[in-house]
Amino acid sequence: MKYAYFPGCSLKGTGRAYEESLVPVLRHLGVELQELEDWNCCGATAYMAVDEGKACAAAARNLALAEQTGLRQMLAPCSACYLVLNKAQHYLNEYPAMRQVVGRALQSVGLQCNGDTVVRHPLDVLVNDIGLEAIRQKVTHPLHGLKVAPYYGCQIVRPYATFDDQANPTSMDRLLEALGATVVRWPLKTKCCGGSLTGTLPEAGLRLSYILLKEARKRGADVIATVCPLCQFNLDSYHPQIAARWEPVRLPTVYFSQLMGLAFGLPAEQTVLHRGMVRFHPPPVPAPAGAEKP
Amino acid sequence: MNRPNDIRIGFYVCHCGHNIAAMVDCPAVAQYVGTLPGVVLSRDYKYMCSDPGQELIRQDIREFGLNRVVVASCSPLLHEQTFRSAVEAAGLNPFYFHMVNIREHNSWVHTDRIRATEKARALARAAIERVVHHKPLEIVKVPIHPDVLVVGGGIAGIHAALTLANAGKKVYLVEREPSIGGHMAKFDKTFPTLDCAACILTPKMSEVGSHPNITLWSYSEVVKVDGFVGNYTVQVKRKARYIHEDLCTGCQDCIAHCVYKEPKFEDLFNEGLGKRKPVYIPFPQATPQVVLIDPEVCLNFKRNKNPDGTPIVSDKCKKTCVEACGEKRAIDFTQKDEIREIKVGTILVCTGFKTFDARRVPAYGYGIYPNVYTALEVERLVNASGPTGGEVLLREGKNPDGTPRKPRSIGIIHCVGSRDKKTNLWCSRVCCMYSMKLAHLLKEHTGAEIYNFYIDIRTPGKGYEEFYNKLLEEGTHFIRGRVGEVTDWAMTPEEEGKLVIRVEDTLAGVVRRIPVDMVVLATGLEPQADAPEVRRLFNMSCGGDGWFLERHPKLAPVNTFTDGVFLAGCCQGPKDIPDTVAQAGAAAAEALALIDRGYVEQEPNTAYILEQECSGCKSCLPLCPYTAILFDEGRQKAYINEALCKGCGTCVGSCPSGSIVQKLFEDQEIFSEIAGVLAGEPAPAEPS
Amino acid sequence: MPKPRVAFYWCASCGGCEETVVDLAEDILGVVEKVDIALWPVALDFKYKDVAALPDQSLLATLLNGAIRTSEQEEMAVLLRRKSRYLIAYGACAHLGGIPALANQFSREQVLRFNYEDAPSVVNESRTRPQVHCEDQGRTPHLPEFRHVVRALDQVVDVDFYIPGCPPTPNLTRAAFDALLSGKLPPKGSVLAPDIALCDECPRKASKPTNVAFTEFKRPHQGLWDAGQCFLAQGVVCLGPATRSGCGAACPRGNMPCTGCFGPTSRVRDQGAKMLSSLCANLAARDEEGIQRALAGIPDPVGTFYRYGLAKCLLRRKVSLPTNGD
Amino acid sequence: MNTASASVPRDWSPRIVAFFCNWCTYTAADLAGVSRLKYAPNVRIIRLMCSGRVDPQFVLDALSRGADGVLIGGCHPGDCHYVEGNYKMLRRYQLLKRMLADLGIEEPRVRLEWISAAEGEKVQRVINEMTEQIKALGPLALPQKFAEWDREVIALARELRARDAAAGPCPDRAAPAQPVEALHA
Repeated sequence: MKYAYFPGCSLKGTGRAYEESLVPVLRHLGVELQELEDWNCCGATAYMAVDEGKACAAAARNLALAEQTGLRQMLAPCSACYLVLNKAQHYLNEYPAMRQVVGRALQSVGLQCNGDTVVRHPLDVLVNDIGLEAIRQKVTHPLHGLKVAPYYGCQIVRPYATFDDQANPTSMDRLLEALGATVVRWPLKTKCCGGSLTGTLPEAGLRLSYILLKEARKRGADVIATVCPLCQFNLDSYHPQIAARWEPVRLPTVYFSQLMGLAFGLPAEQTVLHRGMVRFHPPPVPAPAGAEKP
Repeated sequence: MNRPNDIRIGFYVCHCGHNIAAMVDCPAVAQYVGTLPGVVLSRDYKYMCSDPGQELIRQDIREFGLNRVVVASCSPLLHEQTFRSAVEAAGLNPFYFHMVNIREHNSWVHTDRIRATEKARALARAAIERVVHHKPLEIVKVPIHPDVLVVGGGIAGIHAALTLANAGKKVYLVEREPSIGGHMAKFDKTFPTLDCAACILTPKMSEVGSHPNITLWSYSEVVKVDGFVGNYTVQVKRKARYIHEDLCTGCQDCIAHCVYKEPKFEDLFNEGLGKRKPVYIPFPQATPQVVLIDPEVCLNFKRNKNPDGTPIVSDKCKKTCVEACGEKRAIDFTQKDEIREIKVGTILVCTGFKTFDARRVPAYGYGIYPNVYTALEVERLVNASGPTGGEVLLREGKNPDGTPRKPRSIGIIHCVGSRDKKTNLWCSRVCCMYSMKLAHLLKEHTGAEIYNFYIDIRTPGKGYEEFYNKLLEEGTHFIRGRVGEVTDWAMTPEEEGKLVIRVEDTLAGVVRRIPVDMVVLATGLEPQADAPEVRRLFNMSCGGDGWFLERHPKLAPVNTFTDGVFLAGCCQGPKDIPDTVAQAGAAAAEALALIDRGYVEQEPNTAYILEQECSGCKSCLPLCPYTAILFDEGRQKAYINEALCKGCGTCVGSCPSGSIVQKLFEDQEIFSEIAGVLAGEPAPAEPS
Repeated sequence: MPKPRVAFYWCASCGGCEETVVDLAEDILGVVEKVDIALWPVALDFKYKDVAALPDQSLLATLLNGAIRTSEQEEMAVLLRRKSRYLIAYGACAHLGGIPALANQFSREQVLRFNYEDAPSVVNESRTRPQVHCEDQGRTPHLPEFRHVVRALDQVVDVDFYIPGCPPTPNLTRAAFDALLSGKLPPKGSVLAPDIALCDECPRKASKPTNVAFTEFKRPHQGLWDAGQCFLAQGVVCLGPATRSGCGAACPRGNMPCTGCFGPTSRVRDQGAKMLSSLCANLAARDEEGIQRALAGIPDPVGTFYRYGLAKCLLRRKVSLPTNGD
Repeated sequence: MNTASASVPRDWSPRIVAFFCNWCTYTAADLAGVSRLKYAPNVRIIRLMCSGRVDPQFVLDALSRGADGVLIGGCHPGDCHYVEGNYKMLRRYQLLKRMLADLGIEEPRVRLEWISAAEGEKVQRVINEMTEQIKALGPLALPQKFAEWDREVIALARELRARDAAAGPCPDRAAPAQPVEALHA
């Protein structure tokens, strides 16, 4: 299995723990990723609101590069990238006017976009292409006893619910169960993390982060698992501010891929748990069944 | 082209008030047609279908010696018969008439008067060309078998069967489930009168069970339908219930003595809220009062099956049920599914609906939160013969003493799966009323605070609005707004341990969070899952929404496009019990009208083979689905049994030497029609 | 009383029809006894001017074979029409366009280019094409023009009767002469052959089952065929059901399927369309893919269904071809 | 070059002949009317009992008489009022389509559609779509084409008539045979 790979800016910056953990996990599962050469900004959600045409053109350039790889499927782990690339694809296919604008822009740099690359989310690939059974077989250090609150955020299910339910997504739940973890049922799976409001309107944004952390802790979660760099950042980085305003809620938030790495028994430099501001200390994992005897 | 001499055509173009005249220049069409060869008279008239309109035709035939008549008006499916009768009344063979559709196919669908008029001219010209070749034909009368098949034993089927049986007709009532009664048998009370559903339904069910004119086949399905109006041959599969219906007395000793001491298996009649044994009777008033054995769970069957899906008897069980049955010997583990063939003249399809699967709206938490219920579950909960004996007890949560908890606040969410682009667009028509009925019953049973969340309250029925008013007076809360979600996320201590309904109250203009103990989802009505197969079985049509299609939404609401097949109840669309019963009566009356006339007139559009000209190539023989085409080995020629021919014309279109003729649709007639629509100037362009 | 005079003429034809007249064998003597032959270019040396000099309608009949492709053929057709009381289209080409009418799938330019340049057997370095006029030693001979469209005789002049077949059988020819001489003629426009399809006289007819459902089609060269069994029952396209009888089922008797040279019955306007309709309706497949798979056995529907009748197909010709210039 | 399409008359608009089965498509067209759906006035509907009655001759005849397109409407597969007349039409259509392509008729001009009695909206959509497609293709105009093809014959026939007239009346000449133009009328 081979996919084109669009990391986006977050995975090279604040969300590097995502890339550092996801790539080894996928490699471990036999998935090869080919990073686009000379990729650019995905078009970004905020830019989309300012100038749809230009944002689409930026996204389409990446799609055009993906088409050149001939792989037809592209992985976009960051929720924002995933949404924007899908949205651009959708616009290009549905709106001839947009196709024209973008086509001209791409033509000026000698590119063209046919709109036939499928933009995939890692969860989708893991659950539907690789399959839970294959994942289960790779688990050497099951996460027994670990209570995880799966947190999907908004962008991978809204507005396009391509591979999971809009109101009650379950793909990460099933994945975590396959790793041996106990999934905490909670109704805030897709509620807002505060988004960029944590930066622009902290009293509103932080409150939303606080609600998530508090509810997860209340339901006994040891850790929140997320799929989105912004969510991870919001839930992980503002603990002092949240403690100052409301109460301290020390609950770590990690990427699902980091938990997969743990369950697969990958080395610490591939689970990169040290990157968390609220450090997640996994409970001591019992050694694999076969390894118990000296 | 050979053109018979002495053709005298009368042409009439109808204004249909403004319906046609507003978009088609009728006088211009009449004037134009008047110039065509063979036309001796051409008129336009306000309402051709009116008595004076018909009289005009009759007079003209007599006065001008017309021998062909063409009327350009509405669809022939509507008024062809009217005009044929008028023509016949004047002594002309009715098949010297031809009709042109310039309303449904023209004035109602076009917006450019010039082009619509041109089209009307072309269509009229085609009819003029065609009618020249018409021949006098005889209508064939086919006798109608007086027996009736009613499919589905809900309230619609029950009412229709009784109406027919009381009129002296022999009725086969076929029901898929082990008992008749349908959804109504599951209801506690009925709106708006609040009379007990069982009290009004049970007598009708027993009447069906004992009526000498009704053959009741429950646990049976129609598998094949052949034939046509008046003469249907139907195959019914009688599923093995492992009980001889004629020997079982309904004593239920077998149930009491089953090796399973306690009921253990999901009781579907109670929506899974109760349990039953492998040998069971669906509910106390079941009709027929006959038990059945579920081979999926009965110990006497191995769990594995024969390749054809039939269960394998292992004889591993002690068979205490057989002992209990004793001399009656009603239990028979060797029973097999059985196909029975019956002949009927008319068929009533009353196959009902299914309720919307609330899991399809995950935001409302059905299947996630135990205390979210569907309305049908609540019907069983409040029912005295239901799984809790009529006590409303929550699935989750106990009192301090360990007994199940009663809800103290209940939210009823309307329009679940209805009026929603994501699920079904239609209004299910009964949910507002049954929600209010349940609100009343729940309040009565629990004294809880009841909140209704609605988009609109729809109460268009006798006594319905009054019922709504009564509910308002009872203090039930009504909050106008589509519920966003049901969640167990508590934001405040009061919300702890409750289900929170988040809704935009569109009257107050605020988003509200209402914590409740119990949520009831007013699930909508949907076509049965196998409606597409059933539709095919009976050669009916479905609308885009999946409900069976009536022949005309207003004027033929219980007819289908297949003669002799009628519809009643929710299989045609959501409706309440009064409407269902009314429709069932109407369907029964339509069937009776056919039966008592005794015959159907068949359109004389059958095909015949030109005996001299047939080369005996046998190409047509495999084409006929009714095996109406036969081969005369002696003369080495094919011939058509016109009694079996249904007049599709497929053999005619396929005869390689042109030696089959379809009456009313002869090659020459159709070629003339083609020539007619294309003669004259090409259509004018649209104004640009 | 002088003997009635008849003419035989050929246009775009292979000469087979002329052979048929000879095939009358000794019966030809009976014919010659009763009529004088006024024109028969293939056998006797008459000139155009001889015919032109005849009074109009002075010939009892002309049997004209061959399709009409050149201006010369048109001119002869017009001339013979005028000189004859009965003009008879003789043979499939005059009747329906025949094999030459298959050229109606191609433009004049395509035909000329292939025949004078592209055909593998042609050596024509200067790419010479036939000309209508050319200067030659001070003279300007006029040659017939090659038309864009191949026509049946009745698409050029009014025709009284048709004798079908490729070629017509001696029996039909003899019967036609008998009718002409006795004056017992059917209505104008009749085809002088039975108005019933070929199966009627096919010796294999009884072998056809009543439930044929085609799953594939084979062409005659793709198998060895049971000489006793209906070709259609063996999956071979046989146009017998859509073709007039009168030949005595000569081809099926020779273990070849009927290819339709006698044309349709009087009740059919388009022989090919009708045969297509019948064959397809009797396919077994119900899904598009299965249908297409079965129909792959008919790679050239035009050539199959209009082998002799493209000129008389309701569309007459490949409609997208040019007719002006080339 | 194809002159008929090279010079599209300014006031040209397609003429489409439709063969609709009585039970599904004709009824759907009635439904479109009852629902007051608006669609292009280019289609002339001829009612047959079943799409199985549609003889390919009808299609060719319509085209040869000046139709720019032919639309055949029947019940959906499995829904035929006569069990499977529609399958018979589907089979014919598959080969007819191929043959028409060989004869130079563009594919969109002859179309088979399954339209159930409930699909008034589909009648509207299909007719509008087909009208647009044929507008884009231009006129088929076979009668005009036939006339154009026959110009070469008619010109010669006229010339011959003129020559005969110049030669003076022939005493034996009976009434002139049917003029060649009449053959092509």
